[in-house]
Amino acid sequence: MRYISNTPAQQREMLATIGVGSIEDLLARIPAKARLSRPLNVPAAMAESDLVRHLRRLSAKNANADDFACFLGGGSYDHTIPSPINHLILRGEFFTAYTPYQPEASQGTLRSIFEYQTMMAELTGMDVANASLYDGASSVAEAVLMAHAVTERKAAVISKGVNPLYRQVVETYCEGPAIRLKSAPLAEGVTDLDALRKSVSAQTAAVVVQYPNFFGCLEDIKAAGEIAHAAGALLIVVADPVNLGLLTPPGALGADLVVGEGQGLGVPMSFGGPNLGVFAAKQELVRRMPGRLVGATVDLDGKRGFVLTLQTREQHIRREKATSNICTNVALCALMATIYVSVMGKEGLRKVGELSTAKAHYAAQAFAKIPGVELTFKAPFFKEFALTLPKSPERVVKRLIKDRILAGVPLKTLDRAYKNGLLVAVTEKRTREEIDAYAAALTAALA
Amino acid sequence: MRYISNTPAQQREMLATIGVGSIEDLLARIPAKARLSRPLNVPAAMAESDLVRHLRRLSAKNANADDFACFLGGGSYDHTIPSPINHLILRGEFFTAYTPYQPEASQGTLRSIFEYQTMMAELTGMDVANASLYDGASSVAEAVLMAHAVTERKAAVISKGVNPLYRQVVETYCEGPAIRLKSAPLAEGVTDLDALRKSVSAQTAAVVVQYPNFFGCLEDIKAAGEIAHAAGALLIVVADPVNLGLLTPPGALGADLVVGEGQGLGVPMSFGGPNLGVFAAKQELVRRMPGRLVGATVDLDGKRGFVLTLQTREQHIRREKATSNICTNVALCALMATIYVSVMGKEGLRKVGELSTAKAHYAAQAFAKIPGVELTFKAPFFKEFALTLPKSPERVVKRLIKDRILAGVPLKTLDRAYKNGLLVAVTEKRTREEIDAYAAALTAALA
Amino acid sequence: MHTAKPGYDKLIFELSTPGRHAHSLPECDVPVSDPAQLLPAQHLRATAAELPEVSEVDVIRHYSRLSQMNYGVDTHFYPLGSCTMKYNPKINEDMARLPGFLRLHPLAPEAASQGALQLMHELALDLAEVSGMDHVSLQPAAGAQGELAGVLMIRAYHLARGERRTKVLIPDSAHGTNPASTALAGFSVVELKSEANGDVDLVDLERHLGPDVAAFMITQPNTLGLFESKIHQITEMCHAQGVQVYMDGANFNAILGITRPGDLGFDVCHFNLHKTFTTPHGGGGPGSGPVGIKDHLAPFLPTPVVVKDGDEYALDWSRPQSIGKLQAFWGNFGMHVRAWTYIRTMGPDGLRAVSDNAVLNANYVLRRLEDHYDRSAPGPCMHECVVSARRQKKLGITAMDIAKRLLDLGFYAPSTYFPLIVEEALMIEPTETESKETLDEFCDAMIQIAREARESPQIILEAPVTTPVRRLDQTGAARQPRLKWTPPAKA
Amino acid sequence: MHTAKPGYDKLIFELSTPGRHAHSLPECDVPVSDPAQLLPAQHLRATAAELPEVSEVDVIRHYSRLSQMNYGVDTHFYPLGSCTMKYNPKINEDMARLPGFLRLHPLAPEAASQGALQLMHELALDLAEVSGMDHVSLQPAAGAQGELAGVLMIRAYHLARGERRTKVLIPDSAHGTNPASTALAGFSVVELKSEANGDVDLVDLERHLGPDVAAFMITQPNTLGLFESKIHQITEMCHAQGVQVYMDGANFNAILGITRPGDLGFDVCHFNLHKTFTTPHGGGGPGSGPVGIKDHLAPFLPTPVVVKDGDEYALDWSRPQSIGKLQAFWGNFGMHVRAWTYIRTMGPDGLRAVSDNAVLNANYVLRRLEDHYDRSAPGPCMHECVVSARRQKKLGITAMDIAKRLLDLGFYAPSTYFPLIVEEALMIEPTETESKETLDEFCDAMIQIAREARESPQIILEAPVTTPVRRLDQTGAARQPRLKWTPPAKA
Ligand SMILES: Cc1ncc(COP(=O)(O)O)c(C=O)c1O
Ligand SMILES: Cc1ncc(COP(=O)(O)O)c(C=O)c1O
Repeated sequence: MRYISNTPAQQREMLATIGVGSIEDLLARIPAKARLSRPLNVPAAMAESDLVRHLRRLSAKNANADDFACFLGGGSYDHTIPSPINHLILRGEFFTAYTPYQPEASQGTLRSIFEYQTMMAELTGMDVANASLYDGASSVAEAVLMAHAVTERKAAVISKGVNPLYRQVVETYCEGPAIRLKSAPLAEGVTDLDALRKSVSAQTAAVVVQYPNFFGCLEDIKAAGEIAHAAGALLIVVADPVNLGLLTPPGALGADLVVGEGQGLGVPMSFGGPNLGVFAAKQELVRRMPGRLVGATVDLDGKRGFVLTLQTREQHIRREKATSNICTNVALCALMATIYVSVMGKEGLRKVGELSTAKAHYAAQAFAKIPGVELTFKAPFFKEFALTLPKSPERVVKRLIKDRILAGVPLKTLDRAYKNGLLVAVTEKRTREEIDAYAAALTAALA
Repeated sequence: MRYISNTPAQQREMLATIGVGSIEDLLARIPAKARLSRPLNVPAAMAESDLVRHLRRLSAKNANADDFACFLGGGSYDHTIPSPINHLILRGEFFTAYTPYQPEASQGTLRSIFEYQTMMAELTGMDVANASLYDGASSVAEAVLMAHAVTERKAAVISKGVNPLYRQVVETYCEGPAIRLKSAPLAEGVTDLDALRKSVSAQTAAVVVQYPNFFGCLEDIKAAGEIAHAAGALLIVVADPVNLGLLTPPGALGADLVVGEGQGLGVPMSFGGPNLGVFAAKQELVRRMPGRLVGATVDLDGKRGFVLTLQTREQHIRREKATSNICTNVALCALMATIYVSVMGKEGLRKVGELSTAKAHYAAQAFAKIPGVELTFKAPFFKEFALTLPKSPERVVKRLIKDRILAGVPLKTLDRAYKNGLLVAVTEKRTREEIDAYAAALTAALA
Repeated sequence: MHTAKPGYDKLIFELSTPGRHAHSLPECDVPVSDPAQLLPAQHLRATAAELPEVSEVDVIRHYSRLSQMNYGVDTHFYPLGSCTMKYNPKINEDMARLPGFLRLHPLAPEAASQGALQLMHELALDLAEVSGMDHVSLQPAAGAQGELAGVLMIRAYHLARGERRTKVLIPDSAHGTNPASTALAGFSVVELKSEANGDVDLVDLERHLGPDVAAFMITQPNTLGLFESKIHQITEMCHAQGVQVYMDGANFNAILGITRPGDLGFDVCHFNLHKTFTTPHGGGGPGSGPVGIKDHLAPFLPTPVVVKDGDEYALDWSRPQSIGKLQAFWGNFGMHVRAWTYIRTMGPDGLRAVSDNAVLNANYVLRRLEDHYDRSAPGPCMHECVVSARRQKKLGITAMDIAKRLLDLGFYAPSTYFPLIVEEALMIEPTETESKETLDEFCDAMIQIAREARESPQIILEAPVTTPVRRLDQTGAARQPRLKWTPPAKA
Repeated sequence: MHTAKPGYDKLIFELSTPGRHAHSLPECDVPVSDPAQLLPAQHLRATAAELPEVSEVDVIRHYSRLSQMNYGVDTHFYPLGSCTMKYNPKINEDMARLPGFLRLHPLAPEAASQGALQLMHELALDLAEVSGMDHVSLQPAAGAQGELAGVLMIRAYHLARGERRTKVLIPDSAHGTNPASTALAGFSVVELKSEANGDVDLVDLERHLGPDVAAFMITQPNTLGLFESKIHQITEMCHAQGVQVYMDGANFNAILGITRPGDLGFDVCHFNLHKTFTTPHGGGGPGSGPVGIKDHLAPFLPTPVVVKDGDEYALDWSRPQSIGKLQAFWGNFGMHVRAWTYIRTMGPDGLRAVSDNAVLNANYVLRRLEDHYDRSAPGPCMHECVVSARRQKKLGITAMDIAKRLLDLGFYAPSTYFPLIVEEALMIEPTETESKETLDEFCDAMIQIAREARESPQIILEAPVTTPVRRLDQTGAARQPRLKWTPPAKA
């Protein structure tokens, strides 16, 4: 048993010290009828080399973004992951530590989270950010719950421009508190502001919009904020921080809470998880925030140090009155993001945004030229856009796999309104060569 | 410049401090005619993502031992590499340290080398082992040079059972000291002892045999030793420590020096380098050994510590009178081997030998049954054996590549004596399934 | 003998120098590269975000040094009770990094993700077998989300049967997430007093059970590390009143192959793959909290469900009664790969040996410490033991003080002040991966501290002194929170 | 403030417990598995080798802890002169681990190793361009083996021309491997006195040159970090007498894109990829020491030579005049991949910037230190500077003492007592990857030590005190060497 240190001889010694004859004696409190009388029916143990061979084969059945040109988005993106990240997160002192409950022996983790909070606050344009939540979707849900708690109102309006997968999670989280969710329709790919205005009321705790939205279109956040605030509701903006090196920070546009998915910041796609839930707020809301917060303080000698703080918000102290039930978060993904932002830096993160924009627009133009293909919306977009195809997107996607291209996400599966829609994402990693190959393959597939 | 920390502004500051106007001023001592007047003609810089894409493609042109069943040996072997090794050697404190010239700040490296020396001495059955030499071939060469220095004799006899690639390196190293090399012929795959007896003389500094030898056959080391010692020569045994968990240690058979290639101990094949030169000796020869040695000592407080010792043998002190010119060795590969031996342990290393033996003999039997195929030698063999094929081994090898099998090493290229010989190695990693597939493919190829 | 080395005290921002960088990005290879020509002006940042400007060596050295300010399982014994800080196998990491897993997009066509779907399907089956449950959803991101999913399914179940049950019973020994998740699911939490040893008080339970109770949620083994032996009675009592029984599976490391929640009558239980199944904690997460249920709750499983039909694997979205989604995608797949790898590495006997040795190690520690610290309960424990520093408290030494002193002696600390029902609790979970040698060193240290409490309390009260910082001012931190770095200028 | 934490002081053997193991090997899947049935008895070990019996967690924790007893470039400034301890990029490691490179067997058919051969061919061309040489062999395993290869080619060249030249001239400032490699190649070494600044004394050189001299071997820039400005004169003087000129390229980091050995008249030079081209030192190696030569030496190149014909790459073995092989295979390919990656990452401008900044950093350090330590030579230096602790020596503080004190202040030490011609030498090579901030911290520490030498020498003589051990008894270690661990029993 390579993962079990004690040998049979040692086990006997220990039993003798304890004063029992066998491990069975230690299990005496478990009634016979409670005992499993047979070995577990799971596959037999495999040697490491057999296991590696097996999983190499199994994993090879998946279309990975190294061997396929990945134009998939919708909440997970193939952005550059600089080489230092994996080397640093694998350092055991980071990797195998728990939540920093003993701060004196956890300054490494605490400092990196403090850096992370600073970076997220800066990118979103907010005053404070927490130490992470599970993912973008649950962050939006927690934001709605928080708005509900802060405003003591029982309804929320969510734009149809918010990722439909996120909206489903919000619905799940709103079930318990019985928060009524209304959705605001789109016009030309962005939230219909008149409709939004009509849908808010004195019961509205929050208005939720995404920037850029699910279809890649750039919403008018300011206007949405004015509508929300006029009704005494909070404005929750869903945004991906990797885009905020170039785009205007929602904090500058009136957001009260900025939440979203941080996977783009150096976290591998890994079939959708673990991801990185970003959560940032205005200063006055800090004591109502979900999740952990790291604060700066001093030690007995007056030396700078860092601790988990404002823990009275949390479940292990406040229990059923906690601001959230979250305990384990995604600290390691936050560390990846922190290293990512450090490596990319002020200049690099902007450049990531510029390259993505440039390539996405080049691709959109090229694809829109193809007979029968249209851009679904007229609104200005960022790195992602929707195409309307003359035939079933599923068939097209399937066909382009043969050309080692992951063509996009058929919208139908996520939002029935767009029968022939295909959502295409273009990050800075896609090359002109790949985009041109896509255009050619798409032309062929539609011919 | 991500690897260059100073910004142009800082460079200007520094120049000001130095009191010069430009970096050019610092290069004033270089005469104009010595200056390169154009940029270097090397390819333009590549972004990390482009570089990765390029090298993934380039490396995919090689038949790697994950995607191909590797039956290649001849000095490099596809043995199991336990997962902990790579994780541990990548720790920067090991990876980016230099030779431990400041022992107080290098105890990690020094301790691991001390462990390595202990393991190699134990496996080879010798009193002492050094901290590593470049590879198996140069270790054999250094051993011959050392025997020459110790005995003050000018000739050496090398069995034709010693890896021909090693023999070539010995010839290179013996050029300077003008040591005369005789080779002892084989009979039935092992050194012809009568011929060996005849070839030794009062000028013979050393007799060199390999165990198991290049063809996988098990030599009679004791007998070779008696012949060598009778002539006042040293017995140098070339052995691969990964086999010595099961096989009799050469030290127990009369070896004065045991040298060889340690790549099998957890070091990746990496197209043949870096490898691991193992060098072990009898106690009385320690002060004549090449390479670094780590010794145990105590610090000012009497606490155990480790240092480089007996350095007066080495080039940085003894200069042209040094026992060897080696400076940089392969410490990191020695660390891999140390971790490998720790993971495999007493039981595991023996099991590696047992599995390799069993599978090699199963394969030899299966292949020898194929019409026209014969085992080249009758002598007992270990994990490697030579086949004589009815047609050109190169053609057979080429053909089996299509079946994702690396069939073996055509002997002709290394030793002209074996026109139709194919050297086949079978490690514990090869499965019965792979061996059976090989037999089927070989049958087809010869049909 | 050692004296202070200038401790590293930088933040990445403090290494920043204008114009320095570590990134490597390609030149733009399409004609129009200026965003100003592509996007309306109001969408472009007026001023660049104030992010670090550092070189790659700055980054590597900074985070390598920060890491050295941490204790982790790879460097220290980490007996943090209830967290199962066992060794995290390196092969798990290699497997999770196979490009086909690591670089797979969640919305890739099903036909192009068969390997991933198969692995998830197999893991769910294995977890169902381990727990004796009928179905397992891998979607929850951690234990607490597993709890939320479980309680929401219970809620949906009752509603589907036209029953409006508003209360959930939870013992006072429970972990904070239990009441928090339950409240989040819309229930009012009723706290039940446990018996001294953490056992359920059946009389009290009987009194509280009723038509308004939706579920009873307990941790098995309980948070004192004891197996609730009256469990069948409990589940039967509950079921008799239509009450669902939820098992918090955080302590699963105690019962692998020994007993199964499903066989004990539980309707729901969650797993913490980051505890029992060796996925790393990473300084706080990510985790993975699959939830297992009995057939009657199947209609309510989170969507989508990974299904197998013939040799094809697919995501089944058409589940009208589902509680919906918990995460944007399918769960923390990276953790699923690690857990799958671990289960395959161990096999049935290996998994059983895990719990046997976890229990043995905990009892060994308990035996060695019981003369020096107060036991929280009589008899053997399961995979962890809770002792009380009640005795030391009288001498002015708290559980917290003992924890700090342990840091100086080269060990991470046990969980302190949990469970709440044990005064000055020290909750010690050695796990099966630790050797007797390590346990002896730890017990010797604990015994030394008990002695110091009597003979030289000052050294304990001063501790820690070997860590990068000494005890930190928590109150000050909370009074006026400084939650981000601000440049000296602005400060 | 910190006091001693119980320092870790185990060896892996001391963690061993009979019957414990960490390996994971498959069951035998062929009929006959007992070696006794397959091999003659005398070939089987009588008793099992005494190797550690530990678990995987033992291994990980032990070596993680050992690593923490080291300083490395990833954690510390490492100004070890002549060793070019620059930052080793992580992408190099990722590329060297691509299965097609890492898991490639050296004797795989050429058709199945085209990618590896192409990379080697391209690297050799790049190094030839960087050095201005006509051909480069990648086979030498390190600098010293590159020297041996180079000197052997010179020897073969003279012999081929029927000349028996027996001597090689080497300055007294040379690195020890120069004379050692030369002697190994069968030459008698004649040591030339350098001028104070390490320059060649032309008069003395003239006196020694003659028909019995095979080669003149110098380091450029020299080991004092100065560029030998009379280099053309030197190479012409030598060539006039049929003497080959060898350049030790250990200091290549000073001249990338600035000047090229080939253009200076050198016939041979070697590279240290583990210095200039960012392959890791790994605690002592592996390295890689390619050797570059001019056309007239091409017939003597080590076999095999990687050649390109059309689009095919191959190993050319048929070179009758070759000096033969130096390693079993083709060289340290893993290092070749790293160096190739580095060169492609930097490009021509990047490589030039490397040397510009290496020179700038060294001169900055020299300027900041020159008032506190004695310079070894006037004027600017190249990529490294050598200062003397002559002044401090008078106060009883040696270069070694200063080195030890630096360890306490958080820096690795410069090279000491090399070159031999500088009394109490401290050879400082900052490299281009370090920032001004780091250089300032280091210079401040050096200046502090110079002050301490005058005001509080004791603290220097006591140093180091923050390291896992204090100064070690070297003499005792050498008097009766203990070179391996022996079990207490046997001891
Ligand atoms: C008993 C118990 N229940 C629930 C949880 C919450 O699990 P998670 O942190 O994965 O959300 C924990 C975690 O510490 C626990 O110990
Ligand atoms: C000037 C000089 N020459 C030669 C060498 C030897 O190179 P290697 O250690 O790679 O054999 C060194 C290494 O330190 C050196 O500094």
